[in-house]
Amino acid sequence: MSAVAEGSRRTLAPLGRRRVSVTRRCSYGPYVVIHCHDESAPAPRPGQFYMLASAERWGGGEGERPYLPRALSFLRAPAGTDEVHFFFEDVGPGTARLSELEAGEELWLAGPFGVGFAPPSDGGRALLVGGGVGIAPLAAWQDELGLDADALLGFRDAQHAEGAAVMAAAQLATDDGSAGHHGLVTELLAAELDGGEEATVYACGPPRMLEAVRVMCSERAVPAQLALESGMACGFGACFGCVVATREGYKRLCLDGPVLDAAELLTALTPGAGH
Amino acid sequence: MSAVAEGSRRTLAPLGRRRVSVTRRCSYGPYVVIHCHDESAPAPRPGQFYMLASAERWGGGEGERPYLPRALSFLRAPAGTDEVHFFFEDVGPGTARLSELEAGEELWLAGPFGVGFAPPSDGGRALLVGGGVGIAPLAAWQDELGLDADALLGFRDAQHAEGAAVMAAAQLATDDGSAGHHGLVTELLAAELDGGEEATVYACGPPRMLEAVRVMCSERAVPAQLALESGMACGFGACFGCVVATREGYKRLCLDGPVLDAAELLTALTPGAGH
Amino acid sequence: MPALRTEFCGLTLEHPIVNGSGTFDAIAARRAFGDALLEDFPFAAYVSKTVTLEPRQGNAPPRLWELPAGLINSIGLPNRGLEGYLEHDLPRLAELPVPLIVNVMGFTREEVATLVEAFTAREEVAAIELNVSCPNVKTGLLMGAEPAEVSGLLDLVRPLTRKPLIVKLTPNATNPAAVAQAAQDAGADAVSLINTLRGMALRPGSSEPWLGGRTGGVSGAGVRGVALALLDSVAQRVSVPIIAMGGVQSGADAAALLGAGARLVAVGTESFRDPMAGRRVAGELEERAEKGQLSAILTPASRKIPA
Amino acid sequence: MPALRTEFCGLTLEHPIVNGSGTFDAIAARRAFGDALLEDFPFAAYVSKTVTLEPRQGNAPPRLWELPAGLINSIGLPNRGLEGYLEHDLPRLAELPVPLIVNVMGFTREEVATLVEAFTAREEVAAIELNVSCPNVKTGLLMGAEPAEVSGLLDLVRPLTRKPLIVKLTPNATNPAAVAQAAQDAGADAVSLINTLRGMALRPGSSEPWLGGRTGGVSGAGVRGVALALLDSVAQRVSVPIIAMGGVQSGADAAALLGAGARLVAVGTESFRDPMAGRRVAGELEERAEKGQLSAILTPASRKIPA
Ligand SMILES: Cc1cc2nc3c(=O)[nH]c(=O)nc-3n(C[C@H](O)[C@H](O)[C@H](O)COP(=O)(O)OP(=O)(O)OC[C@H]3O[C@@H](n4cnc5c(N)ncnc54)[C@H](O)[C@@H]3O)c2cc1C
Ligand SMILES: Cc1cc2nc3c(=O)[nH]c(=O)nc-3n(C[C@H](O)[C@H](O)[C@H](O)COP(=O)(O)OP(=O)(O)OC[C@H]3O[C@@H](n4cnc5c(N)ncnc54)[C@H](O)[C@@H]3O)c2cc1C
Ligand SMILES: Cc1cc2nc3c(=O)[nH]c(=O)nc-3n(C[C@H](O)[C@H](O)[C@H](O)COP(=O)(O)O)c2cc1C
Ligand SMILES: Cc1cc2nc3c(=O)[nH]c(=O)nc-3n(C[C@H](O)[C@H](O)[C@H](O)COP(=O)(O)O)c2cc1C
Ligand code: FES
Ligand code: FES
Repeated sequence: MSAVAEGSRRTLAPLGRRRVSVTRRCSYGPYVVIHCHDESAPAPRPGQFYMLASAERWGGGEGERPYLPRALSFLRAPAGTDEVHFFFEDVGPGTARLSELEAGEELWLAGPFGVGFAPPSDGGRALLVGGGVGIAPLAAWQDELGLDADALLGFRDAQHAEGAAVMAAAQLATDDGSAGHHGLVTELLAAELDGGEEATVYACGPPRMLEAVRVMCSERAVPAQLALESGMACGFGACFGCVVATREGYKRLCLDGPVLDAAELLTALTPGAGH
Repeated sequence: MSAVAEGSRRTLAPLGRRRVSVTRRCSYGPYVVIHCHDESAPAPRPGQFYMLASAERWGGGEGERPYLPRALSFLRAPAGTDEVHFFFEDVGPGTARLSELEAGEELWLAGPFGVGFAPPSDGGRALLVGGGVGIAPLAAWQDELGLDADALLGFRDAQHAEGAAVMAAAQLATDDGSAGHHGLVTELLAAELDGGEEATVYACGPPRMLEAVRVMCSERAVPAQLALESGMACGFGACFGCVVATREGYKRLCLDGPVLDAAELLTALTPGAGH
Repeated sequence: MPALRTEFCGLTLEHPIVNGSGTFDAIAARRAFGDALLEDFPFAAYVSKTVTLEPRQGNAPPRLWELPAGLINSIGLPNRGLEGYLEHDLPRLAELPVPLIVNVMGFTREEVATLVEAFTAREEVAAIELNVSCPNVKTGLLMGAEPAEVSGLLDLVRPLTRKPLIVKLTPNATNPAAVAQAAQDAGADAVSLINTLRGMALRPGSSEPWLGGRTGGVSGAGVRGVALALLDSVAQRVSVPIIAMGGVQSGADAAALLGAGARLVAVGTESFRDPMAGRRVAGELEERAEKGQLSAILTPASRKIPA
Repeated sequence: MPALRTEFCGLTLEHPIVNGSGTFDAIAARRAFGDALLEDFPFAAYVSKTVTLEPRQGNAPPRLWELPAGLINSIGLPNRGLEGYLEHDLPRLAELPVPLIVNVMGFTREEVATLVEAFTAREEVAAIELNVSCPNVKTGLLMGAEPAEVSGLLDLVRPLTRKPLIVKLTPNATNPAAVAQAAQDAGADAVSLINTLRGMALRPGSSEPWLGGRTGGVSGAGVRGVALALLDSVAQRVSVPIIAMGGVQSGADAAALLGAGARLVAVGTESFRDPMAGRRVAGELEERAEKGQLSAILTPASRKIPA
């Protein structure tokens, strides 16, 4: 099933959407993890994402939404299982509905979509930088790269930092100092980068964090791959709604991303990004 | 609380809608009964109705509906409790959503609205005729009139006839003969009416049944009160959407009905009625 | 709600939330809810349902069709006609604790003139809203879709009254902003928008129209985006105050319309779902004002109230 | 699906479901889904996204705003321009297993003429759809809102091609039926409707527009009632076949549009929610046909197919 195209960064999606069931739901602080049984599961590439909608009552929430499916990176799709896991926070009517789903309830799932991360080109060290729900795509990537892929994760506070439990190992930073380093995760990154070893940076998180990572890596000529967010209606290139500005013009993030080379971007502050 | 206006046929509704919880849900064949805890409960008059919507996820069902609240007669509002009961069948997205509600879940409730039944003017016999979910408003009326209010109830089949259990006592008819009289409830009515005793007929059910009752009573000069249905958006006279044609022109069923004197009508076949 | 007090055409309103014409019958609501309605009236001014010169029964039922997040109505303007309104409705509406805005429609300019004159003579009436979403039977043109139709109408009726005249714009037009401009130029004191969008539904499984009136008007949450676009285009063209409406369900929705240039916001279809929606929306606006979230968009100047 | 086979402007289509222009990028979908897409293509004909003479980047993001049961988009017609389309897109679209309809837009009549001539020369192209939802920069009028604009355009381009010409109507007009009539009179082979309704949204809590293009177009389930009303008015005026769209999500929705006079039905926004929505809607129609539920509305005559 897992036809791999565009190098090893894209697994093709089964045609259309499919109805899958939730097999497990658990939470880590304010974050929710759901496991879905996806029989037609092709093995997705870390960094790819899916479009999700509850099979029942997608709609009728706050402001009479959601209506369109929501984009979520997969957290893990453990080999040998038919499972795919997602990690998210309730930030609006779509994620609120998804976070209500219990084991046995069903979802519409389409994907995997987009292109995932590319391995460090020189075989060098990988530094994973995540902020908040942005740690989701890094988990599978860390699994694949192995534990010497160091992860630096930033959260608002200790409660949010409970989310770090989904990663195999990580250094933490919190805005309020209630867990790990008191300050920004990019401060941890600066320390690592200034440590000297060659590295490729993989980052996902809020726009301001990504922009700080971009600038920091650009100043130090460190290659960086950023998993960006933008509002998406379809996930498979149909609507042209998810574009971000790159040096080569607008690119559809669902098709040419969500992982983009930092060098392609003028800014990671994409207007209207998820949150 | 129970200010009674327009004779004894209307209890005024508390201003606005209120959020109430479901305390019990049970079913009788295809029919669902829910009990709601309605603290501000004024005692409604039999034949009055309420507007209901689930407090969460009213919407996102079949065809991206429901959106507007749904009109339901109350089945019973037992004295000395703060409870009001409803009896309905899943016939579309609104009733489907209502039928999902479990004890502990919440509803928006407005009402009681409209005018209910008037007692037999001559103190004579009351004959209650119900079809399908149309038996709902008759239960409270039978409770009030006492057991000598005979009820004749028609259903599609024995499975639907399980709904008759919500009434204190009744003669049954089913379309397929699987329970009670094999045939139409109006055949039972004809037999009763032709039995000779003076009676007032109270009927609620599908348009064709009501029309047969209307014609039958008109031919025999028997007074009849029909609880009609029509599509309603608001329930309190705001939208002018629920009109039925009467000899005096269109009347808003939510304001001047839902119980109308059969003599006022040219037909009980109201276009676009609930089902 | 002093933080929300708003001036509108010489009226000082407690807050900027009114009802959309034809979406709240205060007389009927009083029958359903009793006098509690008067003690806690949901709107800062009351706009009555369209009155025509002659009585109208309205359209044959069915009159309603539910849409995803919306409603199509083909009510057909049932009303007692001018005389019946003056005799039956006006005295009752005058008992409401808020100013009364009467909405009128005529099928010729002369009919509108008669209505405007009649209401000008009544002090219970604070302002007159002209519903121009109907064809002029003499020209065959939709009155509210053509700038020239609206100018012609106002040329006739403006001189007849010193009461504020509000022109209610239809969205079923190529250029509603040009119509608004024509209304302002011809002396309208305010404009309101949007009336309903033309819509239709079929009886399920058939090719027959569901609605007795064949087509009807779409309202409710689903039209919110359309209403905002029209408001934006009109607010860029006119300086008279605007009453905006279309799909308002919450304080957030009302704040958006105020932010886009409305002086008042009307709640329509949402009152069907929540009879006290007007009060709730005003309350949610007040909460926002208290949190300082409205300050950027709802300044004393924008409400024409000395701070 | 023999029961659904439909004739459209000389093309025989397997079923009456096509896509709305700009709502399904078959080239991108093939990148996401692979060649499985070609084996089970969801539409009976493929309508490509609007092509303009010059390449366009499209509007600045954000480009999307979710509505209750709908969507506002301000995509801004990004495309490679005529040359880029001919070189890059056309060969790939010619690989699709269904006829190709190219949708074009010009900012002057002459631009449209150039586009029509270029596609007339390409046999991969089965028909041309004219997107007239833009202002004519020479007259300043919205091309699709004025009958005279559409006549003028067709007078110029009709003689240039023998390929079927489809005029796509905008709902943002006072009288779309008159525009349809003008299109038919000036030689259009078909009309399609509806394009999106003008809509807008504000950045939450601000009075700034959310969309990079300030305003955008509303589509999705919420516009279904508006689409049906316009279809009804147009079907009463023209005899050319109509491609109807607007909020179609199911076979029931498609059946309603066919019942109201459409020859073909396009699925737009629903493809975003379900990439195979076109196939699903066609399947649901087929089920209806098998149950005899379509016979009243979908006769061989209405599909122009010998029974
Ligand atoms: C490729 C990709 C991968 C992602 N992976 C994850 C993940 O793994 N975990 C995770 O938690 N999140 C992830 N996201 C973000 C997630 O998709 C969004 O948080 C989600 O779509 C929010 O939907 P909502 O309905 O909950 O909130 P919304 O109400 O949609 O709010 C989210 C943001 O959208 C904007 N917004 C508000 N109202 C509207 C409206 N009406 N229309 C349009 N925009 C509006 C605002 O900027 C708001 O802050 C990912 C996004 C992308 C693009
Ligand atoms: C005063 C009154 C009292 C009532 N009491 C009861 C009661 O006690 N128990 C009970 O079960 N029912 C009762 N009803 C009927 C009940 O209100 C309806 O069955 C209910 O509203 C159906 O909603 P729905 O969404 O489930 O079905 P809908 O999909 O709304 O279908 C119901 C009917 O509405 C029509 N319809 C279909 N689609 C639409 C649409 N989009 N817009 C408008 N109409 C449409 C059709 O005729 C359809 O058969 C009562 C009705 C009234 C007026
Ligand atoms: C049932 C109904 C009846 C209406 N009647 C009138 C009317 O009589 N006169 C009028 O000017 N507008 C009428 N309207 C339009 C509303 O005043 C308002 O412009 C429109 O519904 C949009 O607002 P909303 O989306 O909040 O409902 C009516 C709307 C509805 C839904
Ligand atoms: C994101 C998006 C892009 C669109 N782009 C085009 C376009 O390029 N050309 C065009 O003629 N119509 C375009 N449309 C309009 C659709 O073809 C269709 O007319 C409209 O969306 C209504 O159908 P729907 O409700 O099924 O989406 C676009 C619609 C959407 C939602
Ligand atoms: S989300 Fe639709 S093109 Fe990317
Ligand atoms: S339901 Fe609105 S007036 Fe009766």
